[in-house]
Amino acid sequence: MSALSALFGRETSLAWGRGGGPLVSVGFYAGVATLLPLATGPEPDRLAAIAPGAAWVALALAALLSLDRLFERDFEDGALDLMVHSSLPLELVCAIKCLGQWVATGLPLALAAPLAALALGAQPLILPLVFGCAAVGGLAFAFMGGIGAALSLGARRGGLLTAVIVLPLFVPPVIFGGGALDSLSNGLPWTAGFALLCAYGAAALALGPLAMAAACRNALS
Amino acid sequence: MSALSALFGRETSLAWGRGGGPLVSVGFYAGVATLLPLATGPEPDRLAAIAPGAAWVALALAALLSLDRLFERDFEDGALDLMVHSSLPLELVCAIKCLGQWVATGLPLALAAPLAALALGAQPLILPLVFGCAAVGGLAFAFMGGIGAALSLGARRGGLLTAVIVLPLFVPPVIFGGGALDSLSNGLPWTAGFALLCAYGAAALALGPLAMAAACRNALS
Amino acid sequence: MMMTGLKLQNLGLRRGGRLLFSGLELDLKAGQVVALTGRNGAGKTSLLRAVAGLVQPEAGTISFGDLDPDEARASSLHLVGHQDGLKTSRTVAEELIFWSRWFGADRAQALDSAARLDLTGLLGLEVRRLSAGQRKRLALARLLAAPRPLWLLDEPLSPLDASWRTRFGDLMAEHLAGGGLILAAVHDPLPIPSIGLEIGA
Amino acid sequence: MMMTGLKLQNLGLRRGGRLLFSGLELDLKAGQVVALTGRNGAGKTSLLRAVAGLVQPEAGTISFGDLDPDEARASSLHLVGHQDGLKTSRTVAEELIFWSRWFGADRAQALDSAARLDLTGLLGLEVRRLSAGQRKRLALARLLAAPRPLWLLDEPLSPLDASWRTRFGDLMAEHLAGGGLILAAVHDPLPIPSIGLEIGA
Amino acid sequence: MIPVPAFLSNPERFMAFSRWAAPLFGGIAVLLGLAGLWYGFTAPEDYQHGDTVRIMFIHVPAAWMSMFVYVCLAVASFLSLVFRHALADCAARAAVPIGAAFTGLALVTGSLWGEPMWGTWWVWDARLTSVLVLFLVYLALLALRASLDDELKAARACAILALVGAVNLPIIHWSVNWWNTLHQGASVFTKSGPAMTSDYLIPLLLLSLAYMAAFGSLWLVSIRGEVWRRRADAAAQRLARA
Ligand code: HEM
Ligand SMILES: Nc1ncnc2c1ncn2[C@@H]1O[C@H](COP(=O)(O)OP(=O)(O)OP(=O)(O)O)[C@@H](O)[C@H]1O
Ligand SMILES: Nc1ncnc2c1ncn2[C@@H]1O[C@H](COP(=O)(O)OP(=O)(O)OP(=O)(O)O)[C@@H](O)[C@H]1O
Ligand SMILES: [Mg+2]
Ligand SMILES: [Mg+2]
Repeated sequence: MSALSALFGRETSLAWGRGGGPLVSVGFYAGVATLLPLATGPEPDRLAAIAPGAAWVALALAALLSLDRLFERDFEDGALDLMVHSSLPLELVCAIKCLGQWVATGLPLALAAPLAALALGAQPLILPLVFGCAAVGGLAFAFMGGIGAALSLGARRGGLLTAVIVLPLFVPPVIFGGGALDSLSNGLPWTAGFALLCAYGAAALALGPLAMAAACRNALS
Repeated sequence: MSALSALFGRETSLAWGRGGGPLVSVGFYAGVATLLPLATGPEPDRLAAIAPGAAWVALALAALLSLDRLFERDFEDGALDLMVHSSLPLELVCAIKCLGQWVATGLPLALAAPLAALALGAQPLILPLVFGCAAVGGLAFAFMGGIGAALSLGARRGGLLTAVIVLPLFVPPVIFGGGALDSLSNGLPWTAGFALLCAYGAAALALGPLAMAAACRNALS
Repeated sequence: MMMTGLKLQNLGLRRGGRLLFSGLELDLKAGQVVALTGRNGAGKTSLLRAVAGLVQPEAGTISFGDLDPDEARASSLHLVGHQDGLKTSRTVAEELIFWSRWFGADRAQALDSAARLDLTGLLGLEVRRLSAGQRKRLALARLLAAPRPLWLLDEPLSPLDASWRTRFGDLMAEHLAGGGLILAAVHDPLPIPSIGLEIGA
Repeated sequence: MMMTGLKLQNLGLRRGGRLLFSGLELDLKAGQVVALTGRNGAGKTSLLRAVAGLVQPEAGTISFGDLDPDEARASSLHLVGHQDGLKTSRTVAEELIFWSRWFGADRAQALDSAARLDLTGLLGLEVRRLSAGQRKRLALARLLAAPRPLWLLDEPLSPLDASWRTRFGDLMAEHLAGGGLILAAVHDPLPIPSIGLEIGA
Repeated sequence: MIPVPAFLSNPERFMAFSRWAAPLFGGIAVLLGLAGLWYGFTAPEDYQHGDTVRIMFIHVPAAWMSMFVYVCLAVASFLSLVFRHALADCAARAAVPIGAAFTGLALVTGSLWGEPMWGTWWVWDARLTSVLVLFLVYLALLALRASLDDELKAARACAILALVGAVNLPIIHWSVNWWNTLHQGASVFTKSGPAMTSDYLIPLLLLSLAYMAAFGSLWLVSIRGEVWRRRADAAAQRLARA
């Protein structure tokens, strides 16, 4: 128990160091929300249409930005070697790492997402759903992204390799969440999409740690 | 001379490892081009309108993804300490690092950008300009991004901190390039925007190395 | 929690297609220390990692007295390797307390081990600011914070100064007196009487 | 390219508010080697980094014979520190050739230095696969590949085995015979006759 | 060396100067501000803007100040970077939150004015966006300062970023000429003189001066605070060592 909470504390503080924290996430969204209209042109209705989707894609990319180094540092400096010598299974270690990452990065980003959507002109009605999707989606991103990060351990090409491994895994939550948001803005029933998103999140929570632990063991040996 | 070309070779190969290379960039764009319509809804004219802009934002974010570790590894493992012991000024070292980064990451992404824009439904007419903007813009991103990466050396929060520092610096090229693309698609004169983009790129090339070298010296001392 | 012995039988290790050694035999009993020697690249580090379960041996068996190997590795051994697993951006206190809790000790034990390795004055410093010897002491402090019978040490003395080599020798002797076992890879003789084992000669 | 001496006058160093030492005097002439000793945390590494220009001294001057300090640092010294600047994901050959060219040597000189440090058989291996001693030899190979008069060595011998310690001693002696200067931080005596300098005693 | 007034480089003299200058500037700010507000509220309604024209008296000076403070910040950063003046770093550090506040005020009042004038709180045009970027640069400076532990390093890193961020200033200023924007072009500092009746010009100028004086006073006060904080830190370190 104590080991678990120590690990969780360490991971959140490292993840915070890897770029979490409320100020930084708000800044990140502000940057993205600024770039997007500038790049696509400022027509308000066009913007409003893509706003939730854009906030959503930005979330996925922010998850990628911070995931990259989830395991790599611990692998390079030998911490992963030492973590094996404990009665906690490696699966649990991986899960806690992802959770810490999500608490320090995903959650603040999810809290900032409705603001970004609002700034881009989304209807206020959908903001709670934007938060819900961002929170659940962020969790799925963290666990799915962790798989990519673990797989690219020790590979000559980390970085965007993680991105390439992970982006396909990010597609389903984006479809489900984007669909739910789109339905809600058009007054259609949205619960199905959101339920699918939650189901995907649950699957990520269940399967991610197994895959991550297997990948880590493989890299260590 | 030999030292310079050795450095350039090392940097491109490391940057390739940090996530460059043609395959990876195409994969990245493919991911973005898939995610975006999924997130924003598939109406073709809406998509076509935002396509160039979206490709453009994806480029900026991809630059961010790979920048993060431009200096950090060399700082942590002591390579930066050793690089100081050479008659090449640190400014040149920084410039070469950014250049290597751009050749391995920015250039392949620029080559893939027209494809992504086409896939999202942009008019074929603008594709050469998409490439031009992506190439020049990528160079500006690499040099401006390098500043952020060098400034956050030794900071307790890397990762998204770099993003927060760098995104404001990415805004002007996005405005210029996005404006040029928008004008061209609407049959308006586009040269002014492109010229401003090139000017910004040139300024980044000139000022970036000074700022990066100053930031590195500061972190080393 | 007690471990009665470590036994290697007919052990062979292969790294990247090259056979490092084979037919290695070792029978280490509680209270004994083995000084593992061999030229650079002989396979000392690889052997320690095999005992720690991080490398699969090519042949032979590794047994930990009457303990089940998985269990022994989970709760009865410490590995201090070339790489120390410390994060340079965190403080000495943060890292020491984290690792102590990870290995099942509490905060008080962590601070106590810091005091025994004279790290108390450095607790607030970032790990990257430590000198090489101070950093090694931090890595070794984990051994004392969460007591476990088997210590696997990879060149534990190298960055320590003369006075700390003796003091760490005393700490090893104390550990052995309490029924511990030590397998240490070294290039210089240990400051306490030990059994020699040379590999790849 | 010749350096006639290294002179430290009244040198004082401060790290994070703590004065490590002050009033340090050293006059090192071509052909001499100084073994820098001191307990852990005394400031040996910091002194080497100050000579290398990476740390600003609090007081005193550092002069390199008749060379301009900036120029001396750019072209006449080598630093081999605790951190070796090697990228674990690249091969031995890639790293050695890169650093040799960086310091002004060519490919042939790099391969020649690899042969002298017995690394030829390891050229294709990734750096992360090397044993500690092999990796240290790779770090030291740069000294031979691109000859420069002043060597700043931070515990150069620690992970080397007995036979390599002697062999590296011979290489140092050869360097000195050619008019080189060596300032080495050590905890064990060097295998060649040297001038002792203890700091922070 | 460029002529830095002695009181800027010498902390003792700076403290002596600011002790009376800060309250003086504060007093001037209050007087001018009250006068400007009085003129502003008695000025006739605009035929085109109606009553909302009065937002101008708050908005325009705030927008000017957001840029002016950045110029001060850049100069202070330059001095701290090149000449290693500790005081210049105090000044740079103190300017950031004030500049961020002025920029925030310009953004908020601008968008309050935009709602009646353009029918929307916010458009992504070049002027508005570049001001937002300015705001982000201020935030980035705060974030960078907060995440570097070593004070000297933090100072230099922030100075570098502040100088790099200065590329944004010309973009803000000329954005209205470079792109067709909703935001109107220069109407005060034009070659043909102010294109504005004196009814509006007088309160605008009074309030601008008041903002300027307020900035001077706030800046001096927070530089003083920063100097005191450093002295206290140094004293605490000495105590800890003793
Ligand atoms: C959030 C929205 C706005 C922002 C960020 C903003 C920003 C600025 C800035 C930065 C300036 C100074 C330009 C310079 O000196 O180069 C300025 C001036 C000015 N603004 Fe705004 N503005 C906003 C909204 C508005 C609105 C809605 C109006 C009225 C229709 C307005 C009217 C003016 C006027 C009259 C000036 C003075 C022009 C001059 O003489 O230079 N602004 N604004
Ligand atoms: N993939 C690989 N291919 C070839 N050789 C490998 C590979 N991985 C490891 N080796 C070799 O295996 C050996 C591992 O040695 P190890 O690190 O165990 O040595 P050591 O006895 O600890 O040496 P040192 O005293 O230098 O620390 C080295 O010679 C290394 O070159
Ligand atoms: N920011 C800081 N605050 C306080 N102390 C610091 C700071 N940075 C470095 N130090 C101290 O400065 C000293 C640096 O020592 P240095 O690394 O030069 O020692 P060394 O003689 O090389 O020791 P070793 O033999 O262990 O390698 C250490 O005691 C370290 O704790
Ligand atoms: Mg070894
Ligand atoms: Mg040292």
